[in-house]
Amino acid sequence: MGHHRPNVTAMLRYSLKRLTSLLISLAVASLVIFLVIEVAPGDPASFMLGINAQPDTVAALRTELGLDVPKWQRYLDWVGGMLRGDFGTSYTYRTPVAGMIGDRLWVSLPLALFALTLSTAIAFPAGIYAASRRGKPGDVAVMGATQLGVAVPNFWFAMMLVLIFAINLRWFNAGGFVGWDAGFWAGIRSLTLPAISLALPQAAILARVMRSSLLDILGEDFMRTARAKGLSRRQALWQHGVRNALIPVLTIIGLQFSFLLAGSIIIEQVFYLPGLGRLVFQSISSRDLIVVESVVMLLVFSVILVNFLVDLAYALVDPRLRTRT
Amino acid sequence: MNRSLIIGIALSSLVVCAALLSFVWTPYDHTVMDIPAKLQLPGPAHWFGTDHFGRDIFSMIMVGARTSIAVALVAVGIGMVLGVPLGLTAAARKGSWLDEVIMRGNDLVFAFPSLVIAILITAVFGAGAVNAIIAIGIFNIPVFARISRSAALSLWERDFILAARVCGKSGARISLEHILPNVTNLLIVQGTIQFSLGILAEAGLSYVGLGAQPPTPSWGRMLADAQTMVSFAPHLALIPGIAIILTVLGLNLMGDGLRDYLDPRLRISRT
Amino acid sequence: QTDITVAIQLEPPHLDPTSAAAQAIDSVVYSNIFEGLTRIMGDGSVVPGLAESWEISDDGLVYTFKLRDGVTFHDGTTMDAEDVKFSLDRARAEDSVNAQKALFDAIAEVEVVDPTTVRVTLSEPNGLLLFNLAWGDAVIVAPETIETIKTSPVGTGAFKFTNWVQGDKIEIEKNPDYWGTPAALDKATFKFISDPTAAFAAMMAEDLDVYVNFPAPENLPQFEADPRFQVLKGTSEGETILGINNKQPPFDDIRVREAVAHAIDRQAIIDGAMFGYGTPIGTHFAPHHPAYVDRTGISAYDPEKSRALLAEAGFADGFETTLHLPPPSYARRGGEIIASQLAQVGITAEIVNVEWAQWLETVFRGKNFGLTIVSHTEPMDIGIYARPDYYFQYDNAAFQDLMATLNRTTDPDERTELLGQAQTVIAEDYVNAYLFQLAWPTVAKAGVQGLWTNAPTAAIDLTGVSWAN
Amino acid sequence: MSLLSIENLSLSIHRFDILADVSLSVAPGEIVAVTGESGSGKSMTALAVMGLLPDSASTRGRIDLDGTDILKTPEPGMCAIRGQRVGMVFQEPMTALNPVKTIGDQVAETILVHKAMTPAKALDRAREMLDRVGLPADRFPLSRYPHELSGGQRQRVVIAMAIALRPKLLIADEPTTALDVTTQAQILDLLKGLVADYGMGLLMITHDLAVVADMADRIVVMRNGEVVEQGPTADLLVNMQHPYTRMLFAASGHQVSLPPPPAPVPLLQVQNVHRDYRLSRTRLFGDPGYFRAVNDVSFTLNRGERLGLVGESGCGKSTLTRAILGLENIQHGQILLDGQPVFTGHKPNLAVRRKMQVVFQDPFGSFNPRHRVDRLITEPFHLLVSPPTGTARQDAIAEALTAVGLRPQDAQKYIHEFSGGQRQRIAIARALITRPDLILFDEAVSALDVSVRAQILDLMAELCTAYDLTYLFISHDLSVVRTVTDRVLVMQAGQIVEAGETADVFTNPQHPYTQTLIAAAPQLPDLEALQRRQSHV
Ligand SMILES: Nc1ncnc2c1ncn2[C@@H]1O[C@H](COP(=O)(O)OP(=O)(O)OP(=O)(O)O)[C@@H](O)[C@H]1O
Ligand SMILES: Nc1ncnc2c1ncn2[C@@H]1O[C@H](COP(=O)(O)OP(=O)(O)OP(=O)(O)O)[C@@H](O)[C@H]1O
Ligand SMILES: [Mg+2]
Ligand SMILES: [Mg+2]
Ligand code: NI
Repeated sequence: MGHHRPNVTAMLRYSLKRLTSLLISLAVASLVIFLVIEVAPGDPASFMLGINAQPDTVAALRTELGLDVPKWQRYLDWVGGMLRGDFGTSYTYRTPVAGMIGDRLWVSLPLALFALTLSTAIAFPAGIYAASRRGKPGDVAVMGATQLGVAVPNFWFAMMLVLIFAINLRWFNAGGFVGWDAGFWAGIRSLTLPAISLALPQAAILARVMRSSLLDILGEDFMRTARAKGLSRRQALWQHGVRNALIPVLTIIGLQFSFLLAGSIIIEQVFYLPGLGRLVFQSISSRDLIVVESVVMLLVFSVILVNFLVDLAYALVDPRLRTRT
Repeated sequence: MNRSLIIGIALSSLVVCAALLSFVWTPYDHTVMDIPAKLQLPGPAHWFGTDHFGRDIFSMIMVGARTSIAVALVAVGIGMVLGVPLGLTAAARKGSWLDEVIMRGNDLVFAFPSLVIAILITAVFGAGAVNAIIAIGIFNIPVFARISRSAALSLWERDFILAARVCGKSGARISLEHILPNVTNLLIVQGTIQFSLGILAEAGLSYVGLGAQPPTPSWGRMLADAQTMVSFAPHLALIPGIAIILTVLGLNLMGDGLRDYLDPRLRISRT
Repeated sequence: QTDITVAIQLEPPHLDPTSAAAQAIDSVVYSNIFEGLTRIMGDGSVVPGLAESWEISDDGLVYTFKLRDGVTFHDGTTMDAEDVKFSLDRARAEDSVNAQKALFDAIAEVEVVDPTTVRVTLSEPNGLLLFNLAWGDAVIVAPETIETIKTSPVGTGAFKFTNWVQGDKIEIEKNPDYWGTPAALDKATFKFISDPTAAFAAMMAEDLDVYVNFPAPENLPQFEADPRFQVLKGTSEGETILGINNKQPPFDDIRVREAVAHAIDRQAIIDGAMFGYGTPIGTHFAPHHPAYVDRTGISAYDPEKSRALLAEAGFADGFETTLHLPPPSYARRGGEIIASQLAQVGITAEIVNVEWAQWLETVFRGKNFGLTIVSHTEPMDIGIYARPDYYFQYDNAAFQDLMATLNRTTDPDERTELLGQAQTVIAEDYVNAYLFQLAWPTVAKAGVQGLWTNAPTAAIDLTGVSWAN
Repeated sequence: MSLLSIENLSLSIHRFDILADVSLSVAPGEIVAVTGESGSGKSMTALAVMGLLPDSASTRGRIDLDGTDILKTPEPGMCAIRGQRVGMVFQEPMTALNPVKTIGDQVAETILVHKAMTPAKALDRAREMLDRVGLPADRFPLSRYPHELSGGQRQRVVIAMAIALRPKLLIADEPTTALDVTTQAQILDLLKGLVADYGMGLLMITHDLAVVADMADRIVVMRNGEVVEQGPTADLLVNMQHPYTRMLFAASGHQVSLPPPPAPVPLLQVQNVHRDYRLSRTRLFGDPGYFRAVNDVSFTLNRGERLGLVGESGCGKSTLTRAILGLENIQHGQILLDGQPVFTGHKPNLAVRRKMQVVFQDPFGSFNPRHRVDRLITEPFHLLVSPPTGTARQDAIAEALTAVGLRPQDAQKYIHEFSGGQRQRIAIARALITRPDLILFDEAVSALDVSVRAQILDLMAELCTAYDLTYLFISHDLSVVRTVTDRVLVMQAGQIVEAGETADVFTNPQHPYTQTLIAAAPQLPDLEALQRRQSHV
């Protein structure tokens, strides 16, 4: 071997390669989204004007909204606009889509992060604990709980949380978002139940992955080496096991992100949170095509981006990937 | 046989039996409404009580099992039938443009959260069980493609595949003859897991109104209907919820059990 | 307490009542922010608004409005005849995007006589003109602020728009320079909560003061039983009907339509879908209207008769059709019940749940449906039966003549008589199956007073609302 | 006074007896080698000393390490002993290191975990140890990750870790089995040097008798969990008492005699072959670059000739095999079998393929576990225009199985029902069934125990007589190549550096690489000479 380039360039090269495929994916995704949504029946203009509107009024509105230009041109305008950071103007709201998405992001993003943090905060210790007690009552209990957690539909869990903590105990709001203006903690409070209902099923999956990947690692030769050095089981587990076990867990976190988004769309529905998920539902029912397209694009982008970041994170966790070309 | 497998099979077959039985018998006709008898608590007349239209919940749960199973099963079928050949092809042509195209296509589909796929499909074709199946099915394709590709790739490294190539067999033939049989265990296990995820997904889609349409009962829609009534009739939400949990639990236990049961490492140590 | 938080189901797409059909716009802005020449009161009566008074020529073709003096828009500019002309001309212009452009069809010309006088000339007499001008779609807007009306509306009302947090709330505050009786409240916030569970919980948690048109009737008994709350059981202008495609076989046969009507048990629907809230109707007319005639007897629940009629029409074994259901729960729940009731007489109605946009496209515009459920919330809209191209495609020349006469008639008694006839004609033709008048339940904290009980329009008029101490 | 003494150690796992009454001892500065065939319990003995037995193991007897009874010491006590008083080196250097930690950290960890020094001092000591095992600071900074090292280098790191605290006892379990001969020689020298320098006791486990004879002061021979014989090396070699010991040594030096090759008629011609592997792109649109695994290789294999190919791991032997088999395209040159090119694009030319078969190294991975033996060995029939069916097929199967020493009834079994040696016989049966002109053996006996290996070598010799085999025998094991080939090629880094008659090359290597290779290969002592000398004394 004679190729020990500095890690930075290797990292960069690795990122660049992933970045190209990311861009291609995004381009294809935008085309798919646009085509599907344009094919969907329903016209924003007639939706806005309701059942008493006259045909010429609808036509006038279509012109005003710019809906009568050819589809391919609308597509190019849309994509071109997005590249410049301009997502266009909502048909129904008549405000810039970017602004609407921005507002919603302030709900969806904190929710996703909150849920992700919560689920990792629960899953990691639980998984590590179970792995270190393999086969003992502690392990059996944790695994039983995760088995149950995986089986619980998050929206049902959300309903139960609402029933118990919002309706009966009145500790939390049953839904809605107070807005960050109301203060950080008030905002967190209104995201707590949604985040819990998203996080727990997620945590169950992660805990299982954490445990099994740790168990795999425990069987590795280097764990035996570590023990031969005089590390106790616990020391070996923490100092050599956890970081190695993180690699498959990261993959799962990346893959699960798409589930998390799908889940949060439903959960936003349950808790009536003004997030991106609701925006999709709302704009699809009002045929606010450009909003639907942009939000779906954003969701897809975020999944692709997260997986990209996960790939980069691998390289941080696993030095082998930094030099692998 | 291990404990997970036994419990899993027991739970799953309970659900399957209920679904099958519903074709010939349910305590009540699940479509008949008896509005004066609405919102009854579980009791001797109606074992699981009645819903807001006075329908018998026990019967609806039985028929709902049918919907859940049908949707999830067909969706897994779609995922397998399309995903596995794609994955095997990609593995057989590893590194080629075909592999690249298949895998990038997979990533692309994967980038669409299942619910978004469902929303897009229903926006075009309308809500319904068939479209829910398609949405979940599409989501399953990359799952199976990925898992079969990675399993196949490690098999392609094995000497017995090299031996088959030495014997002049084509990639397609090797995939069919040598790769496929050796990934079936994995596919069965993954299939069980996807099946349980399918049941959850179906419930989620029905809950937001994108799944099976009335009068076909669906556990997810029962939950959606129950949502405003949990405060005074919690059984409406509890019963379908528990049905979903037990089914998914059963399938997951079965999947785990099967994995242990079919794991070649464990089997070799037994022989 | 001088502020109030009012929740409604839907968030308005924007705040220009003159360029969209969304009821939510009227809910927020009508009479609070924007006013018209005339205005509708909580009891449905039409009273002077920005027009202090008016004169009608004897032939009923010329209306001369005398505007109130000293009315200013929230930006401080005065409201004068030019603004009125601008508003009306804008609404009826060629490229107008007014959702209710038909309201202005009769108007031939609008002239400014002097700053406080406007003359409106009609091409033919119209008995409903004053009522039409009271609609939210006919409010007076200022030309200078028309560009930004959708996001920061400037009107003449007792409240000024202050803030809109999209996805969450709109805030308005008292207009100190209001020309009329100033509002009792200093500040009002509109919240948008369409999810019934969230609505229930938010109300119970007392985060809201008022919820207008509460979405889940099943929860109302809990509020009624709670001394902290009052429930106003109002009715809306929404005639909820089972729309029938009169041109699509077999519904082109009146016997089939009659069979459908007799197959339906209205009370079961009201109990099952609306938990008892709603008034059965037998024709397309609001029961609280003075001209209402009860025609429910014509289509009483009688499955036997229904089956007989079907047999007579050649459908002894029933037939299959579609039932398109838009999102509101009256439609979705009602549809399930109706499908099951129709099944009892042998009609298989396949439920197709659709979004509003799809409903407009397939049902309303495409007329590609058998049955549908929808609540017609526009007030006094029996006139739609005179439009043969309307989605249920009822084409009856006699009825159309009747409506033409009605439009020209300005005498109240005569109008009542004509309306009565019209109601009977459509009931006897079984154009649609008439289900119930949609309830308009409002849940409020016990101390809130001055709310409208009924909803002659979708407006939530807060000008008269105050807290009892 | 001994450092380690194991007395009557018995061990069972889940009621399976693994060890029975094992007794042995190691004195300070002494090298004790434990040998015996696979599964005889060598590793278990070592793990018992480390106190790292599986949880389900139950033990009887006594293990005394420098006055401490290991079997009675509780876990925390053992943690203090491991690494401090006894170090251990394992077989697989590729996996024995944590891939995500630097080698410096890993070596220092041994010191830190015993709180023997401050972190800074520990790193200094780690540096010192790495220097000592031959990883100098300029080329191997502490910040290296394991994946940046070769196998031999990693094994040095593992050794550095084991000796960081100068333990009194070092246990090495097959420390060189996974390494090249040249590297093996270096590691063995290193271990010997450490024993001498530090006065450690070394308990070394190996199945390679040549290594044993070369290194050990004392030898312990194990079989089925029992010690069958032990004694000082010289004594034991001369007076082997137990038949098993004798068999083991006999099998290790097993020689076969091949029938003389016929007159040279070229069968396989390899001419100036290059095989390049494409590397991943370094820049987005740049030239990806290539790695040349086979570099300008030419040779001719005559009909009836047995040709050997030796070279250390990674030199390109398997790559060349795949190219000859026509499985991969080559970038330059040509490979002709009977005058026909072996690679014909995507669609294999069956007419050429029919003339070749191959036997692979791993007896476990060479067969589809889901097929029965009959189906497995008849797979080459795919190459035939009209494969035999019915009884003809049965007969062919029976004949092939009989030829390799199995019974025709075995055709109905699955592969997991056979031992490693039997599997390799089945692999040969598969290669023989179509009577190919050429068979390639890619490390065909490397994974087998010495005794089994001896049987397979015998089988090959027999088949040469019976079927006039022509083969290319690829191996890194010089002693094996020496006995089953007529001619040999020596490969280094993709190039053939030397070719010639096997006997000539081994006795009189020309190329320096060949010379090091042969010098590094451990030699079994000439037992007869030893015995003669002993009896003369
Ligand atoms: N974890 C375990 N559980 C049960 N049996 C085991 C376990 N590990 C090893 N064995 C059995 O113990 C016996 C001795 O194994 P050991 O690893 O000591 O053999 P070895 O002499 O080191 O062989 P090799 O040369 O192949 O390394 C074998 O029969 C093996 O199958
Ligand atoms: N697919 C591949 N892509 C890139 N490089 C490869 C590939 N396969 C093998 N190599 C490299 O080619 C060289 C020769 O490999 P080959 O497998 O032929 O070695 P070998 O002599 O058979 O070694 P061993 O004795 O370990 O089997 C090695 O350096 C290896 O890393
Ligand atoms: Mg061993
Ligand atoms: Mg090789
Ligand atoms: Ni290098």
